[in-house]
Amino acid sequence: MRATLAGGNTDVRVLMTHPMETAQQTKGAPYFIQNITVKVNGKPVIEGEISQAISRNPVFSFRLKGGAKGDKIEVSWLDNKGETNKTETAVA
Amino acid sequence: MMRAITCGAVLALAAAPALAQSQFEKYQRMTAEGSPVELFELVGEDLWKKPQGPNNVSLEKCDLGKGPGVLRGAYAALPRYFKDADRVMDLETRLLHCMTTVQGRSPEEATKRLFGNADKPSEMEYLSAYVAAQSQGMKLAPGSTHPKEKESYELGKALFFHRAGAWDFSCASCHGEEDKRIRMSELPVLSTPKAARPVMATWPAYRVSNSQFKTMQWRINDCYRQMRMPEPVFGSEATVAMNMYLTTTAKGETYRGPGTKR
Amino acid sequence: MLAALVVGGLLKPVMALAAWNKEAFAAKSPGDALNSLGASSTEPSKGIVIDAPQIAENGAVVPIEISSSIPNTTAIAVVIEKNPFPLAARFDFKDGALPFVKLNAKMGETSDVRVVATAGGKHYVATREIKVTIGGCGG
Amino acid sequence: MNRTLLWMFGLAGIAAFALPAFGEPNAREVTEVLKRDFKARGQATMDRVVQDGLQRICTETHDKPPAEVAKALEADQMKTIQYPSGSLMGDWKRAEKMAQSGRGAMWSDKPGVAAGGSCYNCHQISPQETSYGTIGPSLLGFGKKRGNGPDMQRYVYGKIYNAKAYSACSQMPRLGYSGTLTDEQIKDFTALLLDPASPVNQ
Repeated sequence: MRATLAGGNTDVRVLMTHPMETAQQTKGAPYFIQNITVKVNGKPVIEGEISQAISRNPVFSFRLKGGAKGDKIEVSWLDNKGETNKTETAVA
Repeated sequence: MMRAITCGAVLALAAAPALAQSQFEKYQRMTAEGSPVELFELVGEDLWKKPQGPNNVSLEKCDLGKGPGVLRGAYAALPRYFKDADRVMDLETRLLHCMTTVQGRSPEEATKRLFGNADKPSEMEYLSAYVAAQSQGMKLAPGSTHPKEKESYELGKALFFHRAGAWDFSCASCHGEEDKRIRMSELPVLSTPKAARPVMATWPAYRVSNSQFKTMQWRINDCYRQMRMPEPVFGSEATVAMNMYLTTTAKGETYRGPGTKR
Repeated sequence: MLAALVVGGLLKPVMALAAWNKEAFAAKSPGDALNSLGASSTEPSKGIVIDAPQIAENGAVVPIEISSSIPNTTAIAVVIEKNPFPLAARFDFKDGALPFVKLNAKMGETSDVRVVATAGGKHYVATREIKVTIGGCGG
Repeated sequence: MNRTLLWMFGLAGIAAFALPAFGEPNAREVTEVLKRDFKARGQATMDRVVQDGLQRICTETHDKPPAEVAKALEADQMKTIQYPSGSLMGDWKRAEKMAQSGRGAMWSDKPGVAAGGSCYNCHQISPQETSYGTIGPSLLGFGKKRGNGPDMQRYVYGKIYNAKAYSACSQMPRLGYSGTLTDEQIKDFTALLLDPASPVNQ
């Protein structure tokens, strides 16, 4: 994940490792991330729900209002098998 | 080709070719911006530093041409002649050499899984991503002075135009004429610096069409598959020579990979 | 409420995340998906910008960048009309986030992409066609 | 194929053509490298690295053999074309589907499974398929422009069977001669180009 100050805001780019398999690919048992949460210094600012139509190894970019060097950005995700993962970084 | 056909869809494309091309460029740019290529670099770094094999040492003892463990600019100076092996090597060939010599791994074990898949990339793919990234901003300058380097270049050039196989193809069958495409994909004339430069400056690369990180050895291997030829042996002189010819044709270009491809 | 449950240890933090609109994501038509999101009536808006290539060389990865300049935009939904399950994603933007997202989506075929932005309880819409073609063997 | 003839031209060719820069290995030396550095896999067996005379001459002349050599090669290739008895026009509907497929003759293809024609990789054919390649000429309106009489049918069938009979160093594979396509498939492709009902001719 990268979080950088740009034009007074914070640009966040996050990579997730996940196969994001559709029902077609798996013949009925899709396997994909369903929920994404972006937090700044512990406070949730974006809640996302996504489907199997998001590409494998998802990459998302978000934009946060303002921000300062050192702010702690955390992105966590949860897939439809209940597995979770998260990544953290400080704004550069 | 087949994969693209099975996963590609169709197409009420009334767009003029010029528009189509500018939109493909936009597609390339936007997919590159959203590429997970960094993930591969990060795992590659871990593997580079991980002690492995009977000798339980990491590849940090591996000399890629700039001295043991020196990565900055190493990829941009490959392929080149290595005295210890008395042959020309490209990145993957050299990594394999280090796995067997430095780490003491058996050739069978080290070559067991050279090409990965979307679910499980190979060690070689991760390592290539990491090592190549350490040459960003450096000019491509493959070896060109040792007689074996010259010989490798000449062999690669001859291979490029060599017609064989069930369908009589040479590399030039597809990459020999300006402004041609296969389906909607533009074909670079790789014997010209103009076309070879941007291509060689961005391999190895992440392929969005199958979500896989691909090495140059794979690229050459898969071209020969589609040329209806038998399979080139990984790291063989023929494959290194092809890489040497293409990289030499692209020499002077600033390396900006690992790239992201369609 | 949920926070209280988490603090009280009744739910693991993971479960607190797990709101996922099954009905909307299982819908097989764009209309049904938007109904399930409570966005059956929408009004076209130029305040929604969808940036994407007009032609994608590969349907497995289609980059789409979306932003809304409609004041107080709190949510964005992305609907790929011709996909078997059209709703691809939706995002709630709370205080501290701008209504902006860039993502890579799969598209089975050439299709309109419909983006619905929610602001002040109303729903606004913009669409853009993305053509999906077949590429060659190389790269 | 008349190998003697080809070898003779090949040998004469090497001496006569302005050829390789110092150090570049010749076709025979490259073949030795391929024998050493390639290995058989699936249906892609090692006999494929051995060039026939045509491949060798095309390699050594960078696909531009002198006119008289080209003529002799073409005449030689013409003898390989085997026309089936009866009509040469098959079913264009089957052909349209096969024209889309790039499968066949690769080590990754199951032996025995029918190959596609890879046609759209290089040619524009039916107007509704807009993802087409441009290595070969557009075939849109082919039959409409040229008619579909017996001579034209023989030409199209022959061209697909062995493109080198008409242009010695053509980049088009010898789809019948190499055993990639069956007679039935080639007849279907002939109909795709020539049948008045085919989308190609609308």
